[in-house]
Amino acid sequence: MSLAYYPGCSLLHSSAEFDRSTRKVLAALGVEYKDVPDWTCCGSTPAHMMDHLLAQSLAARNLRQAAEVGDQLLAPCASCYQRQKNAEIEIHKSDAFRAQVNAVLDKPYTGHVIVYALPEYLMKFVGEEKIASLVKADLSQLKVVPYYGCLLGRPSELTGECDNEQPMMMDMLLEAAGVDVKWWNYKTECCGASGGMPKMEIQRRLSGKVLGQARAAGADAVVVCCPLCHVNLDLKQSQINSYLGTDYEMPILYLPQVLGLALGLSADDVMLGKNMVDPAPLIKKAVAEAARMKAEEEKKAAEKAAKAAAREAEAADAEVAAAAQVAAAAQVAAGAPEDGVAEAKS
Amino acid sequence: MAEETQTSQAGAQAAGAAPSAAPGDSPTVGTAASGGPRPVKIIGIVCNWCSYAGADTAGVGRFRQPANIRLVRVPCTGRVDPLFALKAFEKGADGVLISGCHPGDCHYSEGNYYARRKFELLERMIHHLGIPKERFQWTWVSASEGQRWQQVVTDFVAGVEKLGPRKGRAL
Amino acid sequence: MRIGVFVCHCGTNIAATVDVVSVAKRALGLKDVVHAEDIMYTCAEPGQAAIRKAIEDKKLDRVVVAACSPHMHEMTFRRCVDNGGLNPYLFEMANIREHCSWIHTDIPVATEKAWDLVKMAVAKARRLEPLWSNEVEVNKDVLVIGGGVAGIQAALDLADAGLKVTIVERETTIGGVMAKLDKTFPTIDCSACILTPRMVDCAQHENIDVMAYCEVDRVSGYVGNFTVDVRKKAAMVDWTKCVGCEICVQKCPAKAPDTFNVGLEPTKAIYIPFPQAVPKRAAIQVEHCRWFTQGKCRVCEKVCPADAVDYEQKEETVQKRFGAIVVATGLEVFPWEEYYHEYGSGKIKDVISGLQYERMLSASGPYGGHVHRLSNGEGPKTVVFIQCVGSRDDSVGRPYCSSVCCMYTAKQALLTKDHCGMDTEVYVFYIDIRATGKGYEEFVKRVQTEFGVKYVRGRVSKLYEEEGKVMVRGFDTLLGEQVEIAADLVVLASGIMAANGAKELAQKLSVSYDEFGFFKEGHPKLRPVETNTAGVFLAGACQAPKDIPATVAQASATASKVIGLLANDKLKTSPMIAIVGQKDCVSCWKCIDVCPFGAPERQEVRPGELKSHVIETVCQGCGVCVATCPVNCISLKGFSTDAVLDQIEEALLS
Amino acid sequence: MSRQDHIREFATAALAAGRVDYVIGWKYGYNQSEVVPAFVKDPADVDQLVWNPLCHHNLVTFLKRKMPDPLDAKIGVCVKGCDSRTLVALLQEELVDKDRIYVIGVPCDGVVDRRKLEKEFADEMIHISFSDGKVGVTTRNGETKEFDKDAVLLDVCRLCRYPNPVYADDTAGPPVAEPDRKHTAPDWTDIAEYENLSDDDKQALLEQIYATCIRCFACINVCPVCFCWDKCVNRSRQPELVSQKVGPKENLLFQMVHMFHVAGRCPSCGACDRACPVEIPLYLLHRKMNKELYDMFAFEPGVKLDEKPVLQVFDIKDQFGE
Repeated sequence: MSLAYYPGCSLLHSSAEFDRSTRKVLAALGVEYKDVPDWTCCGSTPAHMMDHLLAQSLAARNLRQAAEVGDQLLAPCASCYQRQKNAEIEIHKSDAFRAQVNAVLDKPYTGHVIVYALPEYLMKFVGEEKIASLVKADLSQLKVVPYYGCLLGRPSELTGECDNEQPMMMDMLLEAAGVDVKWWNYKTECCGASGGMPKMEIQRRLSGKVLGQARAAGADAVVVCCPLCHVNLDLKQSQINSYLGTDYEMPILYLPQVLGLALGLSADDVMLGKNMVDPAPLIKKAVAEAARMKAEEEKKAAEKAAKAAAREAEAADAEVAAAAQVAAAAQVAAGAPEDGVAEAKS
Repeated sequence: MAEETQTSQAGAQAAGAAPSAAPGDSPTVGTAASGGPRPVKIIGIVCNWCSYAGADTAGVGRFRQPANIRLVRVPCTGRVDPLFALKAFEKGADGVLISGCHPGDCHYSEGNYYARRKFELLERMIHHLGIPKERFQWTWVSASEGQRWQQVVTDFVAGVEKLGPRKGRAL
Repeated sequence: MRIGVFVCHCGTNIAATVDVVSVAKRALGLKDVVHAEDIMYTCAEPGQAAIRKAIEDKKLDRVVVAACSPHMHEMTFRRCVDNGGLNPYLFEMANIREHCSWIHTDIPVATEKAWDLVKMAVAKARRLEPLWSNEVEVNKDVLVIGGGVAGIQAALDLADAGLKVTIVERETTIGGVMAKLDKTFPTIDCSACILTPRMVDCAQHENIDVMAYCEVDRVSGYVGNFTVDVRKKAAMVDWTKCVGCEICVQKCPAKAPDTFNVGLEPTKAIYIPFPQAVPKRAAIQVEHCRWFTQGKCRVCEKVCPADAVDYEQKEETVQKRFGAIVVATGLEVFPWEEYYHEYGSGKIKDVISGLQYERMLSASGPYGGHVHRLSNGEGPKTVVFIQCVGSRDDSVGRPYCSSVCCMYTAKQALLTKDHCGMDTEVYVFYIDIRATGKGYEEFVKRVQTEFGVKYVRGRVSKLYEEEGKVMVRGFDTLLGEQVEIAADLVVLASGIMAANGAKELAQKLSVSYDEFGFFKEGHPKLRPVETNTAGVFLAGACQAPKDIPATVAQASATASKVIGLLANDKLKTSPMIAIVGQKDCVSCWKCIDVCPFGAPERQEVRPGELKSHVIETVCQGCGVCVATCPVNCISLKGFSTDAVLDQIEEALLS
Repeated sequence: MSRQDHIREFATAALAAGRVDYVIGWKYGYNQSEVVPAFVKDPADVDQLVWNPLCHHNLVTFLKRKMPDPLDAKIGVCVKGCDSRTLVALLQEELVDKDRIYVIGVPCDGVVDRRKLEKEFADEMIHISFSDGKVGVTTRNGETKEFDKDAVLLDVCRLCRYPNPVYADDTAGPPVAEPDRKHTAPDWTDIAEYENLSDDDKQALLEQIYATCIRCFACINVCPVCFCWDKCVNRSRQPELVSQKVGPKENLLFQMVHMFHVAGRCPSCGACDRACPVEIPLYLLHRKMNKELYDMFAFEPGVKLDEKPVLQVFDIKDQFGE
């Protein structure tokens, strides 16, 4: 089975860094994939609000295209993922519905393509062990909170997450990559989503809360897996600040960007330059800090070793001394009877 | 006459009957009155403390079920002689369902532990005699599992109906 | 043979879906049936009279009643037949209600099935034989499992009636959950003040033996003659010497989790749960004791004035005999941390459970009744209560109502105002208010009006910390809008579960339990304190969530049932047991191998010739031996092989 | 010294020493083409006892029932590997008094299927001889033929896992080579063909087979582990498990009663198959039963003295059903 890759509109432009870093990470992890040939819009938010059948058909067309590559479809964008997953489930459940959809499509979809989000795919087919084993850069001093937003975690029966309220896949992946993941209870709250255009103030408030919670949780950066979350938290951070009078300067990183860095990819590989709030300084700081601490530990270890060695040396000397005494004592003991004999003679 | 041909007939009949009444009753709608192949007859052997009471619970909860099962009450599945099931088939039962307390819950503490060994062997031997799997089942249903009882009965009857009435040649 | 068949309408319960009249008519055509009639309510006096009359007029020697489940009325009709002058075991029931009319809708179909069931019952009736029950001596001692308020109440009632009672409690003190409560609703009287005197009564009552820190290991035997293995856990303290002076507790250097205070503050490795404990004896939590974990310390041993500490102590098992058993194992509080991640999975300091709040409120609690925020010790200005946490929530597998949370939340809301001042903002998020007890509704009203507690109808979707507050985001279904409250303290009305190990105990006692581990009563309405296992009774929350008044009432009810049972010096045993036809016995002893009760024995019928023989008083009538006997020479009275086979055959004839 | 000599030696000794009242072994019938059970009381008759691949009778059959009268009779008995397992099955349940039997174990490398030979000749066989792997047969009209012994073995012997007695007081000669039981599972190929039939074909075949049963009870009377004798439920009218009507269904039920009563105790010695006058392939049932028991419990009947038949015990950890 081979993997079909569905970039979707966002990853082509506004969130190119998401696209690039994902591809690089897949490569680094040795995951082979091909792009879905001649893919179309996933339907995004509007389609399924207008017409269910047409929306599902639109997604189904992509499934059909993906089927030409293989029976797994990876859609990094949370929204693309939701739409296509949604169609996949309904179509695979009911042949009747598949027939309806196929009536709409130019060519019928007969395959059985399973749609995966990035975290889900990595957890299922790469695994924490493998990622951990490939980690090159020490990000133990990078404090982050994973932010799932609305689409990635729920409903759990769709996303395969264990719990709507506490999705864990990003947490686990980041921990596997050696990142310092902070616990918070705001993973799945709303960022304002597309409200950011018509009702700015709502989005500002909601996204602002997310940033506030992240800071309160002791994080220096937020890790996301959804272009829209990224737009709201990153692109609009300055507007949030001006609207709420806050001073957030919280880098918003895509999951594959962090994983990529951990796997030893360069800042350019994961296009850190494209993030609005520049993450580069933070990353540098974290890496440096980690290095420093490592050095310290090694120093400590060395000292310990030295001390231990010294102690052993002493012990050795002591032994020698002891041995000498024993020998002496032996001589004395050996001497004694002789004297005795002497006396006897006399 | 071969199971297959029965299947097709019964299948057709069941399909025809299905929509007409409450799901529970579909099989037995064409009783002797309205001709058609006879509804399947199934013997259920249940222990007094768990499964019989479980069936009561289902009744109290008005959980609709197919009407093809006739229950025989015994104190404990441990009292069930494998021969009961074979005898039922000999006498022309289309299916046999045995149910008792979940392991650990036996009112007599051990009866169902002995029983499940016998039933497992019985089940395998029954299939060996050319009686399809769908026609024999043993399971556990507790006194509080009214809904489970409904499920067990509904599924089992559905399975037997797929095959339709049985023309046993040897047993 | 002269069989009479009585088909019950049960009002419309049966008659609505089964043509009972035709069934009765057809029954007349059956072999041996000399009388058949349909009766409106067979179990009612007129119905029973009709049966007795028919027995007399038609000289019936078998009676078949087609009505409800035998679990419902078999006994009723046995008595009726008996009064009619017929052996009560010459009676058979066809269940055409629970197993027929209630689960089918199509009248012809249901009627046909009912007819089959009647035929089967008649077929079985033909095989019935008169049976006479046996009498066994009754042991008059009672075992009460669990020393909570239910166990205490039951024990005291029984002891006052002159019965010897043993309370087995797995904690080191009796008192149970009620001992942890601060006040009780709706009267706001001190829980300890009303409970502890009764605990003392138990300790001092000449008829009561309190076995604390013990567990029931094995139960064998039957009503009137149970044999129970009780395991005394090792307290590492000789309780015959310990005087409960608590010096060891003060001096012990090792901290240990305090289950009594629901983990609010740690206790010591050697501990006494609370000052009024009964018995007031110290015990060591070995997994936290320095001596047992690190091999040094032994401070408690040094300071103990009674030199009661004994690190070598081993647990021992004692065997006791009882005539009846009362199960009062009580409840466990729902572990919300594992299920409610939206409420912070227990990681938010100022979010606590209702029981923890009780300990916080309690004057004898770890904070001397000082209500404060665990995060910073300040007194809360805004307190939010969330109801139905672990109740009425399918998403956490707890569909049932815990029945006490509405009331204890109201109580705690009131006490909050009382402790922290009337200016404290108190909110309660609820789904419905269930205040059905005496004076309950009035109490809730007072809390809302006099004390100004704000009730918000709706569920809370998220708790998160912000600027040192716990943000409570919920939905007010009455206003139809989202509400967000910045709270200092959030109290979750966590629901009630069956006690840990309830299921295992149920299996030892061979009583049935539901999917949540609550013990199943004999009949939800008619036998609420009995179980289906004769001699085993229920009291309190082990049967279903209950508040204190209901628990105490049920405990006394149970006591009266036990007293009634043990008022007999001898008990009639069920005659439906196995009997060996020794003529055919081939002495293979398989019956002895398989019997769970050791009922069959080798009996020398002739010099050198051994045959199997079933001891009547030991046999419980399960019939395992019957199914095992290769020659079928063991017969189970009332469930003979012929009876079973005839029923099968009858069902298949058509 | 041949195994036959061993047997005679042990028998003589046991009789002379009064250790037994009589020895059950094998001897020639009215000609040398068949072997019948022998009950030797007098040391002088010991020379009747023979051992050769015709000795198919499972002599344990004569021990079942609470020992024949007089109650204190001491009995010597010769057992092959398969026979010894049936004996162990009886001992497991104390159906035979261990102290009152003296067991001569005879390692066995297979018994010939006389029926296979009969089918080769129009005329009746009067003499069968054995020499290194060959079986020589002479008929009344002087016709002689030689066969490879392996070709005419009983099918059960082909699949035998216990050629050496698992229980014996004395053993006649060195053991024969055994299959590696630890690392090889039993071979059930003999019933594979039947198992692969469709449900309908099975029913059809069984109907045809069991139509011929005449309920002579030979299978049951010869069965060494089936000990109810005249109390057998198959004869009983109350309870009437099996109706007295003789038809395929009743006959199969009759056989199933037998099967379930010997379940866990029958090691498939095949005595019933050989006894059946209408040659009903009973192994289809008892071999299947043992296959399933092995699959369920890795259990082989009649191997360990301290074991109980699987259906008379249970293990809480059994994993069947849900």
